Amino acid sequence: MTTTIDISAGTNRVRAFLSGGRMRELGILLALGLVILAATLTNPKFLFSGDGWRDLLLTPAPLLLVTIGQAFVIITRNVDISVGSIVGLTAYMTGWLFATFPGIPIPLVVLASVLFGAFLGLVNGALVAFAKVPAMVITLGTLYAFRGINVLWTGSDRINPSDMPKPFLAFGTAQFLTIPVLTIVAVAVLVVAAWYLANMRSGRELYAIGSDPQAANLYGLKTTRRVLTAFIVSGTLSGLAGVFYAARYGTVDSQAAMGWEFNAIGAAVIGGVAIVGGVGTVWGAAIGAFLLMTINRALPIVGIPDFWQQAVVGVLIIGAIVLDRVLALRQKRRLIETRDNA
Amino acid sequence: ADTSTSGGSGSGEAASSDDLSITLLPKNLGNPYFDASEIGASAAAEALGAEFEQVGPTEATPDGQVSYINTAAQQGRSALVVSANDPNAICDALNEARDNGVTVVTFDSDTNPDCRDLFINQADTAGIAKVQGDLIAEQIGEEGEVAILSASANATNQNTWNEAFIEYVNETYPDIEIIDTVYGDDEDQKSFDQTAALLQSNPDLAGIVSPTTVGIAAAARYLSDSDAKGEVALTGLGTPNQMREFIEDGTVEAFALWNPEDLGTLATYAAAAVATGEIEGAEGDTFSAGDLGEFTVGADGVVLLGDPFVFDADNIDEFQF
Amino acid sequence: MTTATQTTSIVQFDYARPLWRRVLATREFAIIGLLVLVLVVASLTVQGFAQPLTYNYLLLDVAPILFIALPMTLVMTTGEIDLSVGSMAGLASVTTGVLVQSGAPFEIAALVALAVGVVGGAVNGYLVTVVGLPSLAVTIGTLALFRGIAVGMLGTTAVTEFPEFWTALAKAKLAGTSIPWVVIPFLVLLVIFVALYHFTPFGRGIFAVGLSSDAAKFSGVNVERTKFIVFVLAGFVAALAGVYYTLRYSSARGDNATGLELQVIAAVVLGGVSVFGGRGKIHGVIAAVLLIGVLSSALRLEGISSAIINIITGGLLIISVVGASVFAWAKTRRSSPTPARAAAASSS
Amino acid sequence: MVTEDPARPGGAPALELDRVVKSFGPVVALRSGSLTLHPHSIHALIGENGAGKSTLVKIMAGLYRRDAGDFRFRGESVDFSSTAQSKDAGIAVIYQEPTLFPDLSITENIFMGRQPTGRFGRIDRQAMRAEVEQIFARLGVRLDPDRITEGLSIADQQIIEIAKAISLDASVLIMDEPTAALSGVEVERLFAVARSLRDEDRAIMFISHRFDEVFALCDTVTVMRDGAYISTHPIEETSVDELVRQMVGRDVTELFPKKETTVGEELLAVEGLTSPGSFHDISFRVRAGEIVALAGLVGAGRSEVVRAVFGVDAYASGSVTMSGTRIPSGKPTAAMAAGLALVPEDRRKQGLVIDSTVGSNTAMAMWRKIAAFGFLTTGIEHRAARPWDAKLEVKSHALDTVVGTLSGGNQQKVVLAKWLATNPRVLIVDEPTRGIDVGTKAAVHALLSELADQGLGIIMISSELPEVLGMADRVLVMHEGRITAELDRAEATSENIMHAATHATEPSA
Ligand SMILES: Nc1ncnc2c1ncn2[C@@H]1O[C@H](COP(=O)(O)OP(=O)(O)OP(=O)(O)O)[C@@H](O)[C@H]1O
Ligand SMILES: Nc1ncnc2c1ncn2[C@@H]1O[C@H](COP(=O)(O)OP(=O)(O)OP(=O)(O)O)[C@@H](O)[C@H]1O
Ligand SMILES: [Mg+2]
Ligand SMILES: [Mg+2]
Repeated sequence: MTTTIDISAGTNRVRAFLSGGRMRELGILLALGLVILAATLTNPKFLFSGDGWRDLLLTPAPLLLVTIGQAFVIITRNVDISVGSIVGLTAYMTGWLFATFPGIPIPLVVLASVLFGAFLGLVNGALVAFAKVPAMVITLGTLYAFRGINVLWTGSDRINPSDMPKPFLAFGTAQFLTIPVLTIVAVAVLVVAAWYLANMRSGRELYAIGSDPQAANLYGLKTTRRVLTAFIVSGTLSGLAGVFYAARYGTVDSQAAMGWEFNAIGAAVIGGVAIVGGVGTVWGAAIGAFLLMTINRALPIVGIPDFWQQAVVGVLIIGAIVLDRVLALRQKRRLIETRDNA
Repeated sequence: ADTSTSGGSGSGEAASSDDLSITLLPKNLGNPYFDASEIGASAAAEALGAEFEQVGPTEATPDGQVSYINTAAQQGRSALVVSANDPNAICDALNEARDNGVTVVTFDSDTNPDCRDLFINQADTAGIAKVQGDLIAEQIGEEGEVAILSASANATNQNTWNEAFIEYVNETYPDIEIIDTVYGDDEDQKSFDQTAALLQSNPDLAGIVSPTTVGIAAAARYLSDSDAKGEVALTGLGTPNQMREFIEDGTVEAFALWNPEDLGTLATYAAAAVATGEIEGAEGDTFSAGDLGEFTVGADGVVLLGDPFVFDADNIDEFQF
Repeated sequence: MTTATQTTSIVQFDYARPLWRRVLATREFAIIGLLVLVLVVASLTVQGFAQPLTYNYLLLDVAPILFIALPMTLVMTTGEIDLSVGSMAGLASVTTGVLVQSGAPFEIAALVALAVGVVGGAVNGYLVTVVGLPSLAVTIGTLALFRGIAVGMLGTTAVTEFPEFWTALAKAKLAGTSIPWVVIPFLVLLVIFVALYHFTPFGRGIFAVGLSSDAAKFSGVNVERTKFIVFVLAGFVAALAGVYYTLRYSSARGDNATGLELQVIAAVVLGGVSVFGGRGKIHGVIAAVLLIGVLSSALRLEGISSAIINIITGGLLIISVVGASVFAWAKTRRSSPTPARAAAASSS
Repeated sequence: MVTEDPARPGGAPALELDRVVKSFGPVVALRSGSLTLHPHSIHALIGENGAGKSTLVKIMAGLYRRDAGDFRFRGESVDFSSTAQSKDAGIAVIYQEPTLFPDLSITENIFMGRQPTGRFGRIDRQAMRAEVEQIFARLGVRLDPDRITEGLSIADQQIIEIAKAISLDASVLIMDEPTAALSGVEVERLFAVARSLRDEDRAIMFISHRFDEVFALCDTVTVMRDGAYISTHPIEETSVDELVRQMVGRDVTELFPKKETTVGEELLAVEGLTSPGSFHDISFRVRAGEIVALAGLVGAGRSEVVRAVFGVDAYASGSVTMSGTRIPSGKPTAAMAAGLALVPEDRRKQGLVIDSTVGSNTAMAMWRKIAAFGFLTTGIEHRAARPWDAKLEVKSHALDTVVGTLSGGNQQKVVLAKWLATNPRVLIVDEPTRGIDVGTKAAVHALLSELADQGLGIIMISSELPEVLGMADRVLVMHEGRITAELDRAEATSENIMHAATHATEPSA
């Protein structure tokens, strides 16, 4: 008795996975596979060389973190356009701490920068959640303000690799079983975030709030607190991405991570997170981030001339969302057909 | 002295040296190369007793610069020392400023000759092409594939240098092949990623030449912990402070640069000389640039700083900029 | 005049509030007031501000933003957004440049650039309305695409040779004033957009679509066509701004007008257009563009770094929405107890 | 905790409201609302549109905070500041307008915010699903619990709201017009559940504008008027006439004032309309002066048919013809130009731009017509809107009042005003009197009848059988997307309508 129920529930879940929600993630994953395949066929070094393998996994790591945070925020029907500025500010903070307090323990710096990111997220979240005003306006405001503070603070200074301790920079490229440590950290964050969103009450409430904020209010959900949390998650992960940035690139000036907001939002949307909230997974968003960064790296390899690369990125972004839409429509048609035949 | 109420003083009207006000407008703020220039420029201004200010956009775009040129005109500054993000785009604004009595001196990156009074050239194109060509040829044994990692696609000086470099190498070192030019836009991250892409798409690459301080530093940083370290040579134009670490760990053997501090100093003295009416800016005029000595204005209003200087492990510790 | 009981009677008044309160107690008016205040303070305290040259430079600087803010207001009122306008301006600039370089007369080149703008706007509109994609995502894509084509077409070069007549015209002043000539085409566009947006059935449709596209559809508003048209308008005006940009700087480059989209959106939002759609006033938007322009100009004259200008722009944006929200909250706190107390007193 | 004798009906009250006041800015929604609910009793609350019933409900739910007055729950004074608090205290509420999360599954909707959890706070999906299946079985619902709620009909949404409230297992259940969107079968099931809950000693409150339901279900009834308490009666000691008098303040003479009209020329012809997945081979005609009712169970596809006829949805095959001219598929403007008007079923989402003003909404469908030389101002809109809002007695402070702040019934009047203002030749009304009080309902019926008399063709979708029987000249019955019967006024009885609505008949009929 129990076994039969289990089996049917299992097959149901597999079918739901294949036909419904997960289709989007699969499509994007497939696209990612194709890009890697095309690049590797053109130049085997893309995958089969120490640097190639490492860079393939390592390059997307910071954006991966930012995109996960962005997905949290978008799921609640908000948006955080200030993430690029937060990454820039925390990356500078990381370098500044090392440069100003020589010998400062690395974990302390990481913690401080991540907390600083969380604080910036808190500023966004508090303004959005308590004043009940559109996140787009607030975070556009903080995009300018945080970057301005960054430029003021940095002036024409910059952090050079020599300002930071060797072990910290080594951490930027360190590998464990050939897998970059930064990537391992980012994927660990991803797994925790995905589990939380799927299985915790407060995670599901993020979806509910994004699906219909008024209904969430009627249900008595703690909307303010949840939205605040989403922004803090976004800020925290952007802060961690700032640390990654400093470790990976070694040089930080006042323009670091400029424009990342569009990459993060774009990646989340490509990955199937609905911009109107309530729909999508961090898995999809993460694959979207991976795809975006890998496309960027693969284009020169497959021989697209430098100047045309951005245009190709644009075409691919649009292609991805159009494909997703076409798949969704086909899905819907199939549902209608089955209903008719029933 | 009140220089700001009226911008209407006719061009060519001389300012006496005690109400001299000079604005330095680099390509963008937060660029270590221009920070060094600023040190030289402000020191020169102090020596001249001139009021000095550095302004600039955060991103290296011509439209960003135009606003600051306009502002200088409104304020009625005596002189504007500018490194152009585009030879033409800021021309009209500069001429308008000149009509309002502002002396315009370009340095590092020139505009069309008819929209500035003088251009302070850090090194002539042939000199830069030669020093880079010789350095890379020596490091890779005069044969192999070489790629260029440049700044933005529109940077005047970069493009001229690159053309001259390619020409020089093709003539002098027939076994060296320049296979590609990529652009890092003088952004760390972009230059870094472009280096990675260069290495991957060109498995036989022997060397990279980066005629920009941001580019060479980013490339060095990528090379220093990649498999290509020691395999692929890197040279170009860089600042000692940024490159010190990579010279020490052997990623880079030698690179070149003039002293950007001196460049700023010279540009400021030149601007003051024109603004005070000491010289007209015509070919053959001479003026003094403090400790740097006497300089003569060449054809087209160009003043040449000198030959580029090569930094390597033996001498790098003597320089701090 | 109004008592608590008339909720039970049939519609009595056209307006719940008197005219002066509907006009003055608005967010748009607050922005206009702030603009006047900043102008006065800057004229009195900032050296070099109170001169004709300032207004000339100011208007020349904000012109592209002023232009694009008009259709952006319409796009955002339908509840959509267009992030590709900066790239479209760049693409139009490059198109003009490439054609002029290859020997075409400037007039033809500019017309082709405007046509490119219409086509680009139509691409956005098509993807949003027919394919049914979210505009934020679509225009992040076309932001990259249009910019990419622009950069791809011109590569390392910049086209700088344009007919003297046109480049001079872009900066020419109206006879006897310091007002640049470019305000004339702007005023023409302004009149057209104000009429279209505030005083036509099409404009009402824009608002209705933004507030509830379902209800608009059930009332016979062609939601798809409305959105499509506003995207085309945005593409067209962005291209126009791009051509102007080319002339103003006598330079067609791949990176022209980079980042313009955020400046435009910041101004539009500061001017009181709701990012959720359905709300907006053009006079508020114009005042907001000018406010940011005047502030930047005055602060630059004072030698204050652009970082501070960014911080102030950001702060203004935040205060404008948070302030309105706090104000509304305080108002309900203030007004609510009074009738309630009165009613409570009468019933007990 | 006050414990009382649970078995005694009319014992210690479960919940008491005493002279509660609530106002929104200048609008006083509740002047003096009083109500007492007892365990083991079903209590009706009735009143005209805008009487303040829903406001009272929202105060009990903790959604609004009262300005003055007493609120006692189980004898203790309470002051809920969020719906979570009232839920925890044991009050379950079904709101007048269904509020679901469209992107989440039915199961998640029912349990949102209080999902059963296992280790590490992990949500126990199995437990959730099992409970939903149990409740659905009890309500006789055949919805897939894993389906997302997007695209469900109002009726299905309402059923989910009911399931949600029942699953709370609360001691007080408050239902604000739960039956407005339901048809007979579902209503009967709901009543059965409500009675069994009452027998479990819970206090139940029921709001409805349908007197037959009030008398069939409830034990006591409270009447409200103009935001104030009027009276409370045991149900057996009162009558419809008395209640109506107290509600409206006067007598309502006739609820179905159907005039006999002469049927004129054919206006609308629908031929073989098909949209896969929704409806198949729909053909019917409407003539001038005729009221054609579309009857059927909830979900039979009636709304989808009229949406396709009006052009809001495109259809796959078939044709719609108005007086000989073919109307293209998917073009509401063409339908409007040909003289069609549709009052949709969901007034808040489809009928009105809810954040816009009364005046603008009323004028909306005639914007192009009233524009002067292509220009339109608020003044022109108000001039065009005013007579129609007055004719339909829309109760609103001013024409620039936001329509979303009106009571449900008044909102419905604005939608009717908007479409009548277009002077249509064929008027389609989808559930025109849902959520409308008796007074207005009679007025709407009179209006429809008068319009038919003036030569309009009317298609009326209604889930209320008395309304169908009272108003229609002809009844079309739908079942699962097909027309299963066409009955004349003479042959239409509740029995044969219900039979056709529940059984697929041979295509011959
Ligand atoms: N949020 C609000 N803002 C302003 N006025 C409101 C608000 N909610 C309700 N009202 C007003 O309060 C009054 C009572 O409304 P309520 O919804 O309680 O009526 P109701 O008895 O439920 O009517 P119906 O039977 O039509 O649902 C109405 O005049 C309505 O316009
Ligand atoms: N078998 C089905 N499975 C899932 N959804 C269905 C099914 N049949 C109908 N629906 C949906 O339920 C709704 C029922 O259609 P529709 O609203 O036209 O019915 P109706 O007869 O007008 O009922 P109502 O009284 O609710 O208006 C539609 O939105 C349709 O998408
Ligand atoms: Mg109600
Ligand atoms: Mg229906």
